[in-house]
Parts: sequence; C-alpha cells; structure tokens
Amino acid sequence: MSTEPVGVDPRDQEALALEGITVRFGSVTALEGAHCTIRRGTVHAILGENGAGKSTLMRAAFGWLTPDAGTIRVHGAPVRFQSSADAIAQGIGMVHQHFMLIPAMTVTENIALGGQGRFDASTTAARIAEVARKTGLPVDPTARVRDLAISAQQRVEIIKALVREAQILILDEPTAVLTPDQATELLRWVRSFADAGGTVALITHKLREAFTVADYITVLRQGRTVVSAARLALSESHVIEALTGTGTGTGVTPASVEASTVGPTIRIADLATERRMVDHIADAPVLRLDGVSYVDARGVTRLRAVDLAIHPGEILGVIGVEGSGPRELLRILAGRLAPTSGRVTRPDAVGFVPEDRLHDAVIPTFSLTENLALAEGGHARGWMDWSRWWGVTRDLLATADVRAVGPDIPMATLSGGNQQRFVMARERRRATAALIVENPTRGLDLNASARILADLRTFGGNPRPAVVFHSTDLDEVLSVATRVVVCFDGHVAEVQSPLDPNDRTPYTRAMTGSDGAGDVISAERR
Amino acid sequence: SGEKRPNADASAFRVALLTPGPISDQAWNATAYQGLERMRDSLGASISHIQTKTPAEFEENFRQYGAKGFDLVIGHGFEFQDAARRVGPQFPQTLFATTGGEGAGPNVVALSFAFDEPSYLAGMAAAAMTRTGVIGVIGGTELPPVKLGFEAFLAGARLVRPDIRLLTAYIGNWDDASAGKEQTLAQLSQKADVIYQNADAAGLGVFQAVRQAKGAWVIGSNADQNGLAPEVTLGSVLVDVPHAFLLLARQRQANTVQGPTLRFATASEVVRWVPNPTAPPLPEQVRAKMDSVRAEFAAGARPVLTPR
Amino acid sequence: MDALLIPFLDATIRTATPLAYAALGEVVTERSGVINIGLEGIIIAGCLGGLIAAGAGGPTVGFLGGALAGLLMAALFALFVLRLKADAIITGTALTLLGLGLTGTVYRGVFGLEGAALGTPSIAPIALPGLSSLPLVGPVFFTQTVMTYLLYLLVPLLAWWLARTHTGLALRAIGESRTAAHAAGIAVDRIRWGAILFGGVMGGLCGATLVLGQVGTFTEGMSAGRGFIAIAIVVLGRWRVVGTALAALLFGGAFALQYLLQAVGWALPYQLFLALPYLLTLVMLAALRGRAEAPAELASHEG
Amino acid sequence: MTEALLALWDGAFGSSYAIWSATLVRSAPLLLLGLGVALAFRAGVLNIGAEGQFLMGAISATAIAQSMGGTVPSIVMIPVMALVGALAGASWAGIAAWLRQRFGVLEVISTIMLNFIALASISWMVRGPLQEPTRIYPQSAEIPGPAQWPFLIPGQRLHLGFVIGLLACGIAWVVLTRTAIGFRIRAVGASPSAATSAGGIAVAGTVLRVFLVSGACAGLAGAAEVGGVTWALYEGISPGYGYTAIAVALLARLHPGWIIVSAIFFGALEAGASAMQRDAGIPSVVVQVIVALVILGVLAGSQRRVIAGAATLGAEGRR
Ligand SMILES: Nc1ncnc2c1ncn2[C@@H]1O[C@H](COP(=O)(O)OP(=O)(O)OP(=O)(O)O)[C@@H](O)[C@H]1O
Ligand SMILES: Nc1ncnc2c1ncn2[C@@H]1O[C@H](COP(=O)(O)OP(=O)(O)OP(=O)(O)O)[C@@H](O)[C@H]1O
Ligand SMILES: [Mg+2]
Ligand SMILES: [Mg+2]
Repeated sequence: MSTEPVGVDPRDQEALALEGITVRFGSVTALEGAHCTIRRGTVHAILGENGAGKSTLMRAAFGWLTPDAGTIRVHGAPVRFQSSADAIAQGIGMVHQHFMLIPAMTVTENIALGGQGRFDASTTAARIAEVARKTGLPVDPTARVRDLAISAQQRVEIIKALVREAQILILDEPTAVLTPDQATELLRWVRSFADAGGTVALITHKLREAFTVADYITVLRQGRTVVSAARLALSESHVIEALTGTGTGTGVTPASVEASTVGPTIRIADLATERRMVDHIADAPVLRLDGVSYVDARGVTRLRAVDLAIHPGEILGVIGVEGSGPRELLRILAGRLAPTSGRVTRPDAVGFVPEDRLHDAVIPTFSLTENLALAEGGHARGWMDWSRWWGVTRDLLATADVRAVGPDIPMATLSGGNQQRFVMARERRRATAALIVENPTRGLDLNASARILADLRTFGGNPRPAVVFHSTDLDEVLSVATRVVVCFDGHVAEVQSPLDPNDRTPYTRAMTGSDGAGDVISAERR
Repeated sequence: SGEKRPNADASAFRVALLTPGPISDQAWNATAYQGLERMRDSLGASISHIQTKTPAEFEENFRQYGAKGFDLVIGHGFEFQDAARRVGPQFPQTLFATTGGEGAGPNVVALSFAFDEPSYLAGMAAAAMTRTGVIGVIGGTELPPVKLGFEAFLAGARLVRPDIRLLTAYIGNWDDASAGKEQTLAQLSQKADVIYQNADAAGLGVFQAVRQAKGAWVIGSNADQNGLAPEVTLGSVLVDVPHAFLLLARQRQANTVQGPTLRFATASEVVRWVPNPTAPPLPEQVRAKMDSVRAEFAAGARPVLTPR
Repeated sequence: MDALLIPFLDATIRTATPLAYAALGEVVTERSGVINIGLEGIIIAGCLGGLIAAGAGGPTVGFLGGALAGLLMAALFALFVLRLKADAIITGTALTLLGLGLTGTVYRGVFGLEGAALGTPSIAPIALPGLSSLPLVGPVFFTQTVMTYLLYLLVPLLAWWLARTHTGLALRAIGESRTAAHAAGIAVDRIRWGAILFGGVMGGLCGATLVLGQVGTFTEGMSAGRGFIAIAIVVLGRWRVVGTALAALLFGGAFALQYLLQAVGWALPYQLFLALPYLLTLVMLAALRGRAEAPAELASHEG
Repeated sequence: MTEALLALWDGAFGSSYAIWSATLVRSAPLLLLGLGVALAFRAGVLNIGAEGQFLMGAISATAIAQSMGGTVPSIVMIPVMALVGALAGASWAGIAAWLRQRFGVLEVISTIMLNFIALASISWMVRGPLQEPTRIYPQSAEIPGPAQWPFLIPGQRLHLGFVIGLLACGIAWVVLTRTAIGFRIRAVGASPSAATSAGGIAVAGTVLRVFLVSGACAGLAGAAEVGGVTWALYEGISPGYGYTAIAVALLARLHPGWIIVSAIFFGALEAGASAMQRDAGIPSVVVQVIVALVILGVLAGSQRRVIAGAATLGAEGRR
C-alpha cells in the first residue's frame, strides 16, 4: 500500500506534520501509526468512516491528548504538547465536533477563555468585532451562547481560534450542523482563509466538500492512514475505496475530478420518479394541523397559523433553516409540544426520532433492552416483562441489522450509526400511523447515512405509515421525500418540484424567503 | 493515664459515667468528669467514660456496662432516667444512677440537686447589684434543672426587689459560644445588667460579652466559674458533683444506698452559692437576708418553689 | 427606636461577618464546580487554629493560624476529590466529622480539660474616625472589627476578580463545563485546587473570626452548623459574590432579630425564634422565585 | 491504634449483643433513611432533608400512639404508627416539593432549612403538646404497650423496624428493576430529556411522587425509632441519622441491595465507636477522628465508584 503523497509541490512548506501517531484508549486502539502532513496555505481534508480516528488524530495535534507514540512538528520544529494551551500558543486552533462553548456565558467571555491577566470585556469585544469584520463572520459579542443558533455558535468557535491568532485551524465536521447555504458559505470562507496564507485541516464525511475545497486529502481507516495525497492526484472512486476498504486500497490515481460534486451513493435523478409515483393521494390524512401557531417561552412566534395534512404512505420532506420553524413543527406533529393555538389531529401510533439522539432518544447508561422498553415507559403498567422485552430487542437487532453484542450491553457502547438504526427501528415499531424523523444522519458517515435513508424509504406496513422527514441537508430530503414543504419564518408552504430533478434553486429560494441570502443570518438569532 | 485502662483489675470497684456533652465544657459535663476522676483518685476505682447522644445509645451503653459487671453506672442528666429504669432490673448487681429525674427500685436511683436553693440566693445577689432593675437569664435549652434554677433566681430577686424585670433567652444548644455572646449582648442592650447563665460551653460567650461590656455582672452555674472572668463575676451557683459522686460511691461500696432519690441540698454542701471573693461586697442588709435564707434552706425549712 | 434598631443592625453585621467569609469562600469553590459540604469541619479547624496561633503570637498570627488550619483541611478535601476522584459529598461528610473530632482532640491535648481561658488575645471593634460618627450608619457599619472592614474591601475585589480577570473567567468556565475549559487550554485541576484551597482559607478565617473577633475562646462544636448555613447562603446568593454577601447579611439579620426578640421578652415558645432565620430564608427564596442558576458542573458531584 | 480498632470491631461484631443490639439497631433507621435518600437521588431529587422528615415521622408516630391510648391492639396500633409516620415524612418532603414546583426553590436548600425547622419543632413538641403529664421533663410519656414494636430475638434489642427496613430495600429493589414505575424512576433520574421525549414519561409527576416516597421512608424510620427503640419522644432522638443516610446512599451507589450493606457498615461504625470510648478509654473526639478516617479510607479504596446514577442530579429544571 502506497501512502506517499503524490503531486506535491516541493515549495510548499509544512505547517503541521503528524508522524507515526498511535493512540490507545484502554483496549481500543484508536490510531495506529497514522500520519499526515498539512502544508501552509492549504486546505487539507481528513476523511474516514465513523471511528476511523479522525477526531483523535486532530486532538493529538491540538494537545488535547498525548499520543502513545509518534512525533508532531509545527512549522518544521518538533513539539511536545502538555495541553491545549501549548498548541494554542503555537498558533493552532480547533473547532471541535461537539462545540466547546459554555452556554451560560457570553460570546466575549467564551472567546476570552484561556487568556491571562486582566479580562476587559470591551477590549475583547472590540477585538472580536475586528476579527469578525476582517473575516466576514458576523457575531454579536454580547449575546449569550445558549441563545445562539448552531451556525452562529460555530462562528464563535472559529473566531475564538482566530482571535488567538491561530494560523492553523482544525475544523472537525464543521458542516454537519449547517444548512446547505451555510455550509457553502463556510467552505467559501475556509478557502479564502487558506488563500490568504492560513492553514486548514478539515474533517468531513462529505466527499463533495473534500473535492470542492481541499488541496490535499488524507483518508484514515481503522486508525491508519490509507491515503494522503494532493486532491488533484485522487479520484472520487478511489477515495471511496480507501474509505470503505473495498478494492485494492492504493487509492491513488491521477484522474479528473470535474464530476465529483455529487455524493456517490444517492442520485437525485433516481428519486424524482418515485416522488411522482405517490402524487395522487386518495386516503384520508393521518396527521392534520389546522391553524396551528406556536409561541415559545421567550415569546418568539415559531409557527404562524399552519395548515397541513399528511397522508398514509407519503414521505413528507420538511426543509427550512434553523429557527424558521421545522423543529417546532416536527415536535407538534410528534405530540411532544402543545401548540399555542390551533387544532392538531394525530393518532397515538406516531414514532419520533429526534435530532439529538443521545440526549432525547436514548439513555446511554441503560441497556438496549431498557432503551427499547423506554418507548412504552410512559404508559406501561405493573410488572415489566423483561424476558419479553429482551426477546423483542434481540429480534429487533436482527431485523434492523443493528450490530451489537446483545440486548444487554449499554447503549453508550454502540457506534453512532448503530444507535441511530436502533432508535429508528424502535420508533418504527410503534409508528403504525406515522413516523417523524429529524436530522437522522447528523454525525454519521456515508455508509451509515445511506442505510438510514434507505430504511426510511423502504418502510412497509399496511397501510404504510406516513413519514415526516426533516434534514438540514437538502440533498437528503430530496433523496427520500415524496412531497416537500418549506418552513420560513413560521409559515409552512409546499414547494413545487421543479421540472429538472437536479435543480435545487426552488428549494433554496423557499428556505431563504427569496433569492436573497441576507435574511439567513438574522433568522439565526433565536 | 488512668482513664485509658478501665477494667484492669476485675475485683476493683468499677464506675462508668455517661455524659450528654463534651467534658471540656467547663460546666455540667466537666464537673461530672471531675467526679469520675475523684472516684478513681480517692477510692481507687477503675473508671470508664462515654459521651453519648441519643436515648437509643443511653440504653445500649447501660446494658453494656451492666453486662460487664460495673458496680456503679452514672448517667449525668435526667434524660438518662428512662434508659436506667429499663435496664436496671436486668442487672441487679449494678447500681444505675442518674443526676436528675426519678429513681425506681433498689438499683436505679436518682441524684436530685436542689439547684433552686443557690439559684434563689443568686437572684437575691443579682437584685442587690442591678442598677437598672433588669436582669437576665440565658440557658442552653430549656431543661428541668435549668428552668428550675431560673424560676428560683427570679423568686430570689423579687424578694429583694419586687419590681425587678427578668429577660429569658435560650440559645438552642450548648456549644455555640458565639450565639451565647450575641444573646447576651441583646439582653445588655435591653438594659439587663446582671446575667445568670446556664449554657455550659456556650455560656463562655456570656462571660465574654459581660467582660467586654462595662458595668454588668455575670453569674456562673454548675461549676465554680468565678475564675473565668473574675472582674465581672458575681458568683457561681455551684453543684459540687464530684462531692456528690464520692458520697454516692461510698454508699455503693458500703451497700447503704437509700433510693430511689438521693437529695443533695444546701444542707449537704453539694449545692451552694459561691460568691466571687473579688466582687464588691453586697449591701449589708441583703447579705444578712441571704444568710438567714441559707440557714432556712440548710434546716430544710424553706421550700423555694416546687419541692423537687 | 434607636435602642432596638442600632443593637439589631450592629448584631446583624457582627453575625454576618464570619458567615460571609465562609460563604464567599464556598462561592469560589462552587463556581469551580465542586461543592464542599465539609465546610463545617474547615470552620471548626479555623476556630482552633486561630486560638492556638493567637496564644503563641497574638491576633494577627491567630488569623494566619486559622487560615492555615482551614487550608490544610481543604487540601485534604482536594486530595480526595481531585486526585483520588472520591465522591465530594461523602468526602465532605467525613471532613466535617474529622474537623469536629480533631479539634476536640487537639484542644484537650493542648489545654487539658480546664480549657483555654477567656483571655485569648483577640481584636476589639475599631470606630473608624469620621465615618463612625455618622448617624445610624456610623455605629452600625463603622464600629466593627477589622475583619468586617476587610470584608468591605474583599467583596468588591472578589466580584471584580471573578468578572474582570482571566483567572476568574477560567474559574467560572470550569464550573460550567470542565471539558470546554480544558479545550481552551485552562489547567482545570490546578484552578480547582486553588478554588478549594481558597475556600479553605476563607472557612478558616470564618472560624478565626468567631474565636478572635467574637467569643475569645474555643468550645468544642462551636461552629454549630455555620458550615451548612454558609452553603445555604451561597444558594440564596445565587453563586454571586455580591448576592452572597447580601444573603449573609440577611442571615445575620435573621439571627440578630432572633436574639433581640428573645431579649425583648416576647412570650412565645423560644423554638419559634430559633426557627425564624430558616423560615425567613424559605420565604425569601420563594419570593425571589425563579430557579437559581447553579454552576452546571455542580450537578455531578465528582471532582 | 490497634487496641482502638480491636475495640471498634468488638463493639460492632464482637458478641451477639454487639451484633443484634448495637450494630443492627443502629442500622435500622439508616436502612430506611438511606433508601429514601437513594430513591430521591435516583430520580434526580437532591433530598438533603431526611433528618427533618425523620423527626416529623417520630413526632407524629408518638402523637398518634399517645392519642389512641393503650386499648388498641398492637396489630392495629403498629401499622397505624408506621402509616402516620410515613405520611408525616412525606408531608414534610411535600413542602420542599411544593416549593420547588410552585416557586422554583431548589430542594437542596429548602430541605436543609426544613431540617433546622423540624429540630425546633421537636424541641417545642417535647415541651408543649407532647410533654409528659408531669410537665417537668422535655420528653413525651412512654407510648402505651401495644404501640411498642416487638423485638425480633428474645433478649436482644433488634426490633421490627429493621425487618421493615430490609423489606423496604427488597421491595425497592424489585420495584426499580421489575416494575414499570421503577423503570420510570430510573429513566427520569438517568435522563429527564429522553424520559420525556422518547418515553412520554411525566417527569414532574414522577419526581414529585418519588420525593414524597423518599420522605415517607424517612418518616417511617422515625416511627420505627420511637416504636422500636426509644418508646418516647426525645429532643435528641437523632444523632444526625439523616445526614449519615446520605453517605449510606452514596456509598451504596444508590442501589437498594447495597444499601443494606452500607447501612450495616455505618451502624457497625457507630456501635464500634461507642465501644472504643467505653472499652478502650478513647475520648469521643478521637473516636470521631477514627470514624472519619475509616470513611476516607473506604473512599480512597473505591475510587470513582460512588458517582453512579447521581450524575444527573437535579439536571431537570436547573438549566
Ligand atoms: N465510548 C465507547 N466505549 C466503548 N466502545 C466504544 C465507545 N464508542 C465507540 N465504541 C466502539 O468503538 C467501535 C467504533 O465505533 P464507531 O462509532 O466508529 O462505529 P462504526 O464502525 O463507525 O459504526 P457506524 O458506521 O454504525 O457508526 C464500535 O465497535 C463501538 O462499539
Ligand atoms: N475517549 C475515548 N475513550 C475510548 N475510546 C475512544 C475515545 N475517543 C475515541 N475513542 C475511540 O477511538 C476510535 C476513534 O474515534 P474518533 O472519535 O477519532 O473517530 P472519528 O473518526 O472522529 O469518528 P466520527 O466520524 O464518528 O467522528 C473509535 O473507536 C472511538 O470509539
Ligand atoms: Mg470525530
Ligand atoms: Mg459511528
């Protein structure tokens, strides 16, 4: 297996070099001699399936953990980081997969964290404003982080690194939490940052992103570097091979990358046909909203007089940027939120797959059996028939192809993809009428995501349940939905599918209220 | 030291003491421990002491001492009486005594201290010394001997000065010397200028408050507390517990205990009013009156309040 | 009216002073995400440390001794909670027991059963020239011991430190999320050690103030639940410095009222007066409404 | 030191009397109190108020036993005392629960305040409404014979309350692991958000009920202490059992089965502590130091093990 970088411009100077990095967590070996050299002024994409070791490798580079073996060089000089503080001092900044922000504190305080001496909020705020202006990443320094939308929190993380004068920026799956427009925006910024001389390590699951913005690509598999090369030297199919371990694994073939803007597993064109198949819905709706409005605890109107009817067998795709109403719409349909006014008609047999599965869907310390029983926890009576639940769990693991040792192991030990499939299968069990699904692929790799989406599309049953599906990834929605509605500013409206199935403009326009993107930012402040 | 090795000689006279509080309080518990030491020093007794908190423990420890064949087990306080009454019949060889409360049966006796008598005298002295006509009493919690002493104190004061006003306060525990001091300062601010305290360790705060205030007096209790703050102490209502314990132990050794209640009053010298020698002398006629009252007490001719 | 008001307010400040020391220390400890319910043991250690050191070298040395005793107790707590990762609540319980027992043992060892006399070198109230002659305010706020005056400086200083220095910011961040703080390059454990030790020093000063500024002697168990009250004060003060100082004042006032009501001679069961401060606190908490914002890390009481 | 530890052991387990009349008698209240604390912690309720709830149970059980007089047979009297004690404990906890739900007062602080108030209440009760008939001593009269709970072993002080404690732990264990209600309690404590969102569990209602049950356990312990041990109400009936119970519950990692072990451990420690004073002549203050060191020793030997389910304590509603 060759892992020699190909097509390297010798004039490029290395900014961050990782060599022979090995990291073990008890019996788990997360990294086994992984390597990667990131050059100054470039964007370097790090790819790999869930658990491949991407985050771990970058955490080692950030001084967050000390590798068991290996060397790290910054600008050519070997370093030994005792803590993140050392890495920060070397000009490295990291935006973690799970943000490292303190919700109760203001943006200014979060950004100032880790400094020395006197803390003067106004000086820091001025500095933030300056960096924000230079980089074009708007933030409100006085806002409390918990009041910010996810995308704004991410900008805070980036600015936090930049305020400390980071020249090397590590971004761990930054687009996973963004809408398509936001993602495009961010990647554009990443590109310009690198063009201006900065260095970026970009962890991502999205091949398209790697091939759009990266200069170099490194692929990790099971803790080893299987590919590390200039993007121009790589083809999409080889990268996929390298990712999944199929094929030879050499992965390095100079090839054209012109066609690599579309994800490999799902082709939108295939779906448009399916979308048309259920165009004529005859059955009475299973879910109905009549004039439903919702005002949240802070007094912000989230939904405005929404009328919506959802029929058996259809897959209703819900699109819309954060804060514009999808979250509340889904929760009202799922019966998790009572509307402020209006009428909701919904049967009991509705399943719900919430976005934050570890927080809202499962109890990590409980066993799989217990997590399955949880679905009926609210109305169970008398004794728990654990042996029955155990059997049901075992069957469910088999039918839903959840890879787990057995029904007794704690939920926390399952991989993210398997956790999600478990939740989907559990909710499917009770969702004889309807299933509400929110961002189910968040944080999952290509394979895992594809399987989840496939599961959604193939739900059987008689009558087939209605599925309401929301994702921040527009492609995902389009790939499964038979009908699409958009949330904008609390209004919910159906989007007519365009004649060209690959044309996404009607959707993006609907999500932003027009063709102007200026409203997006303002809609983000919750 | 001697206390470390109880039970060294099985034939020795063995005495155990249970106190409800720490023996470092310079008052109620301290005098009892001195009594225990005196039995060791004067009678060669082998001794054991335990500080206990709850009624459940009282009973358990009485039983343990009974089972080990102790000759005399003293619970220092009325609160031990129920436990003694319950355990006593099962260990007829052991004499269970409580200071306060009531005795029951041949081997369960109560030592009753006529705390009221010296308190009455203290009240007379206080009334003689007050300029404002306001005097105060401060207790730990309201226990029978404490309450009895305070009532007698008021009665004695009224004898000398019928219009006298009494302020009463309880600290709520026996340890919080700071609360004792604040409680005293509050009384001083309300013009009290003689304060009789019965609050054990917390009472030290009373002494401190009076010491720092100008022109007020304090009266101690249980132990001879005249030396704590001699410049402001009028005297102490003394219960000579060591003396009483010694008398009890001798009776036990001679098997002449006269239960169920052994009363120690002025006549026995176990309870007495101990004026502070360095305090200014009381007016002549008050002193004379106190002498005659004391004589009546000694003759058993003058019940103060209730006869208990 | 002055005959009631001035003694009442005077007693309020006096009673609040030691409570404020302990509670302010605990604020810093809890803002770092650790609850030290062993404060009671720290305070009593401070009492005895203060007494012994003052006997050797006068009041100033006494306060240093009290602080040192509190520091040592807190170090033990930190060792178990931060180093050995023991449960903070059980460690705190044991620390209280240890403090009460150890002080009793040492006290009896040093002073015998006769105990320390009342003549321990202690500090007297100082009337601040000028200020103390102000009507009402003067005799109340400016005729106190130096420990109270130090508090007047300490409260704004501490509030400033928490809000306006990076170390203060780091401390607050750790209390909210140790992972996020760690990611920002903050030495989490070092700051927690510092916060716990500071809490110990302040708890020790609380004890030393009781002995050297008030009672002038030591009695076993004289902390009498102040550690727990200080923890309640922190909650009432919503983990803020100024709020906590005010809450300490409120408690001081409730106790002072209790003393005064008994002294005035109201014919009610005295237990009602003893319960008054606690009843008052409950009423205050209900009246303030809204859930207090505890540092998020406090919920997991592991170091 | 060796001598002290020997005395500690002897006092706790050295004789049948030590076991049946000292150690286990002290464990009896700790069983119920520890269980109550553990249940509350399991559901995310930081109930520090076991002490006050215990005192209220003791007061009420005494009151009902006195007022029903000596003619009611034990078979009626004892269950009534237990029930009334439990109700009183639950009501006292209910105040804190009400303050939490109505005014958002954190139960950590309200239960501590209520402990102090309960202490003042018992102090008043034994000098007021429940004082013995001669009105001299601050204690109640002895409760009538039928109200005195039976001993389990002739000649030993171990009483019915211990069995009730064991049963309660057993029942709690079965309820937590085998029933729907128990499952809800565990789910609410482990993750209020998942319990609500995925399970449709009414978190507030569950929390309230567990809080009341927790108080009931403590109140029942108070009734058992009066009925089984003291037979009268005293101001100093509890040496701080309610606070020890927190350590009991945490050391047992909130597991009902381990609470039996941990309650006996603390019971033995206290019984042994008495013996150290009595038999080895060690002053009570030194004994306290030794007990503290034993607890710290156990802690040091069981790193990280105690935190268990308490990690999400009170997370609900705090953010
Ligand atoms: N916290 C943990 N403790 C123990 N084992 C874990 C933990 N997290 C993950 N694992 C194990 O590590 C392995 C890799 O996990 P990972 O999330 O990468 O799974 P995966 O192979 O990517 O599966 P999927 O594609 O379904 O996400 C899995 O076997 C998982 O069970
Ligand atoms: N703190 C930890 N303790 C134990 N195992 C860990 C820890 N962190 C990571 N691992 C394991 O190390 C392996 C690599 O994890 P890592 O988070 O680096 O993967 P990743 O490539 O970032 O995956 P993902 O795409 O899901 O973010 C996984 O098997 C994971 O379970
Ligand atoms: Mg990762
Ligand atoms: Mg995974």
